[in-house]
Amino acid sequence: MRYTIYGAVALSVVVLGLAAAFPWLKLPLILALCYGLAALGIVVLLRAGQISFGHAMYACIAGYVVAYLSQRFPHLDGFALIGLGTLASLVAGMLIGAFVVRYREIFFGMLNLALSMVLFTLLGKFYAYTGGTDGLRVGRPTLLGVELARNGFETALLVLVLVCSLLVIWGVQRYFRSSAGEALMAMKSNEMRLEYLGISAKKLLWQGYVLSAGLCGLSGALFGLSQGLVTPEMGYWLRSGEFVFIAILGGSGHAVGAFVGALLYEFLKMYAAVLVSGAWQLLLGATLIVIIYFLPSGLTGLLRKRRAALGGEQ
Amino acid sequence: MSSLLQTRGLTLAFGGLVVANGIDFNLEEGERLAVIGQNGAGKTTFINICTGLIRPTAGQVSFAGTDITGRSPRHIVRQGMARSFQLPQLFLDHSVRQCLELAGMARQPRLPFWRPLRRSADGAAVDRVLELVSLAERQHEPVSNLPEGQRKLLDVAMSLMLQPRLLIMDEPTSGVSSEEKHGVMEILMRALDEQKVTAIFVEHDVDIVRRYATRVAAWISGGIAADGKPDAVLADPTVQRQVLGV
Amino acid sequence: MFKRTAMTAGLFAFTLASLASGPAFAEAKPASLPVGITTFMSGPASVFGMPAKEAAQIYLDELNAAGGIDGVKVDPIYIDEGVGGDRLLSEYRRVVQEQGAKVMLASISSGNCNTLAPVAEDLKVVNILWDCGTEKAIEGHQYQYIVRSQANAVTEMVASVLYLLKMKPDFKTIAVVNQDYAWGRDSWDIFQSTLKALKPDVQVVAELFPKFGASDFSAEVSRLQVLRPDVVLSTSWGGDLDTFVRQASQRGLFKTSRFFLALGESSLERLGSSLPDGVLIGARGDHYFLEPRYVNDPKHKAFVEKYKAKTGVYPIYSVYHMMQALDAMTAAYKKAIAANGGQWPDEEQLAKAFRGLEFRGLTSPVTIRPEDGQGLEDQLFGTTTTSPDYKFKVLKDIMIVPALLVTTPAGQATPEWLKTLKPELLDKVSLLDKQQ
Amino acid sequence: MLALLDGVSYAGLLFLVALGLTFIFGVVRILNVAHGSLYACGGYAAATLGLWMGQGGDSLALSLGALLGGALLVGIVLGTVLMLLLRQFQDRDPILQLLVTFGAFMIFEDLQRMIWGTQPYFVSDVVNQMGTSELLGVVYMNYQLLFVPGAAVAVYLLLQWFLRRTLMGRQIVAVTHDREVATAMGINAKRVAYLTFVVGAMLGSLGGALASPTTSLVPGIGADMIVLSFAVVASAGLGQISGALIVALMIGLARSFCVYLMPEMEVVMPYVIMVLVLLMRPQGLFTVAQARRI
Repeated sequence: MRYTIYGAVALSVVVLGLAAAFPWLKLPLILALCYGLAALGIVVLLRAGQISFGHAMYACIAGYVVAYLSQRFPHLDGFALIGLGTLASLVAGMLIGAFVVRYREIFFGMLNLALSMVLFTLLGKFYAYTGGTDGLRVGRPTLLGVELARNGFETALLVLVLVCSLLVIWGVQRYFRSSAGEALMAMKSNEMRLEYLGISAKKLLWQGYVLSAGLCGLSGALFGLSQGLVTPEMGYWLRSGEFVFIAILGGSGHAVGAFVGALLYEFLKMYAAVLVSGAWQLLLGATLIVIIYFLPSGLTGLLRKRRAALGGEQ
Repeated sequence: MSSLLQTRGLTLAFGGLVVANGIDFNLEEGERLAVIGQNGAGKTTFINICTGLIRPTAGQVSFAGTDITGRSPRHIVRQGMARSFQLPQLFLDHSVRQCLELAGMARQPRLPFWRPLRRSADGAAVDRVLELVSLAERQHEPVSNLPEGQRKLLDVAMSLMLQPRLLIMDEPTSGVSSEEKHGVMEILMRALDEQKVTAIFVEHDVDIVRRYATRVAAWISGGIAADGKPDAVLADPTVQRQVLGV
Repeated sequence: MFKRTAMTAGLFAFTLASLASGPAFAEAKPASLPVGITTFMSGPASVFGMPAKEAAQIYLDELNAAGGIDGVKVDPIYIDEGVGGDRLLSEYRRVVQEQGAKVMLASISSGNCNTLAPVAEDLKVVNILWDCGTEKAIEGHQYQYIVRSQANAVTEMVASVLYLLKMKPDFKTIAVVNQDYAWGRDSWDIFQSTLKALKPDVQVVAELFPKFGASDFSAEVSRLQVLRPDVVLSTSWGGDLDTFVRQASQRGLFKTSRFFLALGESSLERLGSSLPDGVLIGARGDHYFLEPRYVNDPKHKAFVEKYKAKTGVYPIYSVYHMMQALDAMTAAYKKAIAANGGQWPDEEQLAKAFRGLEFRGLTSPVTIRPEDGQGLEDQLFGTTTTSPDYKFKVLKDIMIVPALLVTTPAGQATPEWLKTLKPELLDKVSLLDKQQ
Repeated sequence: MLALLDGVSYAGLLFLVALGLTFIFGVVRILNVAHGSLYACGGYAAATLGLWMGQGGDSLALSLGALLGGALLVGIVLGTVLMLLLRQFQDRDPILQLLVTFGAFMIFEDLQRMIWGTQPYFVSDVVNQMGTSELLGVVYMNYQLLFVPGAAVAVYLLLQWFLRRTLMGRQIVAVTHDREVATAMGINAKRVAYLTFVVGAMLGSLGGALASPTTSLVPGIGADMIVLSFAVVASAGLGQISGALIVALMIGLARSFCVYLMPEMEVVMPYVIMVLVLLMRPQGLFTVAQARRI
């Protein structure tokens, strides 16, 4: 709990401080937090020892739902859009989850990958409905009935995303500590034992999967609004890879990790783009390898080690 | 009144190899059955079939009067038949206490995903079991810190948290140094008596069998060669020759 | 925890240090003029992006050597479009808001143009659409700060149809093989509806949209060999076009059908001898290093030589588009300064100066329409033929289509306008050597 | 009917790449994302070598030499590099190992662009030298019609022979089945792993090399190929060599049929196949389902 509060405070101070000092940073910050939300979804699965290379799919679904609705009903409020977008991903997560929880490790990852690629290609193909590879524009909606110019809108969005993130951190961390959450983590270390306690690993994983789908969905909806555009790229497997990257960077020790990871990642990438434009992938790849080598359990791994040293109690 | 655990013509064969050979077997409430036999005699296979890990090729298993043949371990456990493993099956990422708390929560119809585990678990029960297996002072350490002996105890303790009617223990004292063995068995038996749990345990050590079993079954090549009072079975020549190898 | 905050904070400090290094905002004549240029430095489209970047460097070096614009040196900030829409948007805004770029050149990808145009308008920074094709970026919007220094897809496609009908008036069937993305689809829509208006009896026998970056077209080629259409149209470019052309020519498809490659000019040199004679080629403008009217024009000639010397290859259309955009910028500043009584203009005055601006890049002059800022750029077409002087095909039967004839008039909607086209349009154009 | 013929060449390439992937997985238990880069680099290397060994020259042998040479070179060099890298991560969580290869993939993507630039690359002498042949009024390149599928089948048979008949091959098989036992039997698992990795890498880059004469090498071709070969490997069942052959064929044919019947579905096909297969056979088509675990 203590960590959650520290983390939340630090996060909001950093984000708001930066946004205040450098207005143009607003957008990158929004993006970073969106990535954080999605990465947290991956973290949930990581705790169960599973990895998905297709979760960008859920961000994509939410994004397209938002875009479609905002074109169809231009008067729909931003909050409604976000809510509906996330809901769509949740539902998709429930259905797809029902299938994929039967699989483990590589197969789990591959199946998600395949499904996301199907979505990706379909979005690119059915030009008439999805706008093809150019995607769909998302008009700037009202927030709680208030019309906003780009600048005000972005500020509002940033605050909104930040609040979402904080709530999510608190909620997810609480889930991690709950019976179901701990059992999910137990699934990683010993699935057979779970079964021999009379607990269904599939059901646990399904819960986790739906949660992660929802998180990616929320991220996708916010992402779409902040960009004013959704494209199939949102669902490409490399994007899913980025989510995993961030999740590993942050580590699965604590919900806040994903967001710290996301901030690091976003700025890393921004640098790479500014300093060595052309070689940003190289830089990221190298970082990823180094991180895995030195911090296999991510930034929050440091935290964990210390807690272990303090003797188990959390 | 039917017996607690009952198997009829239980058979399992991989290709030519027969590992369970039409086993008929009864276990009554309150017994302490020691299962002895050479490695590969089919002891563990028998347990795996009873607890639903392996589906038998033929025959049936019934527990407390209901047929459980081919049901999943999850289902069988919920009926009240728990087991511990030869190699302790624990949650290495959790602390000792958390393992027991999780085991305790397992009896709930569904796991709450909002209330913290610590608060929703029945702390008193956990404390009691911790006392029984005397792990109280290490309860907050990560499981990975425990030595083999205590891992075995924790493994059993987790099953005890389920408050089973029958507990099947696969070599509870293997991997435990011979001086610890009796200590471990003492603790286990105390716990079992406390909770009035019927028990089956696979064991190689003859004095332990003599000391703690009320009944002994000797396994030879996938079947029960001798079954009865410890002294009788241990004195049986076939058993002497083929199982104890004296 | 604090460890983490410290790390993050440290990183940010680093960020700010490096990012805050843009010049200060100056209302008076600035020390230098930061100009943002988005181009593909990674990804397949860098086929166009990198040459354009080279061109920009050549141009700006010369400009600055000559004292820049009214004594103000231009310093370019290149942005990679290859990083993807979302990051491009952040980068774009960083360059405008942090590094204080006064003019932006964006972009190659039509998708990016659609995303960036409204942003630029909100940021009140002049944005020159320098290479993207889609007419939707401007049509139907009321932009003040968005201008285009070149033609759009409508101009290009309608002109293409005209050339096709000139060179092969009597064809009955046509098949299309385009990349499966916005450009491929949109260009075909325009081409098709133009064709319907000018030659209604043509039958479309196949519409194939292999995925962007496809590596194997054998199935498509086989299908075309079975159908044997009179004409095969493709508006593909880059690796896709090269692959398709080679697989098709290796399998003799060029013998059975007449090919029309609307962006062929950009692949001529790469394809070398794998491209047969008699293929109809478009150039997205009158961009061709042997453009008959300008082949000996000093400015054009000098540049081609300089470019060839620097890069080892001949310039392609994206190079010409870049030069045009930069020339437009320079011209606009000169015009604005004059209008402003010698004073350095502010953003609004600059934006005004672009309207109705007439300027010349390397080839024929371009006019930017006062009403909507759309550029009017003539279109060049030709047919491939072997030449002793070059290791690759060159163009003969060249036709130049004046932009005015084939561009949607300002304020009209393209789909409706296309329906109004009449076959007589064909008589208004003729091959270069048949003129005068 | 004709669709069949178009499918096989594509299937051949796909098979080679997937084969390398599945082969490596079988022994080292790592799903190598960087395999896509191997494919790309193999192609580039072959093309470069081809240009260097006399572009336009009409010696078929020379051109083929260039192809194979490029493939082998890349396979050995990059294979070794990757192996050394992954050794640093032995017995880490497989997920982490997977991510390491992902990192490597990103690095290679850029290196490749730095080395070969962004302009499309190709050398098509081989194809021209091999000429064409006409079937039912449709002209095919002998290269695509005969050579590529031939090469694929040859490699397949060669590999089978190698695994069954040679000592090294048998050792590899042993390790695939049970690393511990194999090591206990005194097989040098490290050496086996290394060899496998190099062979697998070669197969990947060979796929690229064989693709290079008919396709254009542009940045990013690796990314698509890797996902496709994942689809093949997963549908076939990890480590299933013959399975990979069949699935690759299935996908190749499905693709070209789509171009005829429903072009819109072409790109989606491989993934649809994969999803369906996995839903029916969780372990993949050709894996023998194990006894029920829990």
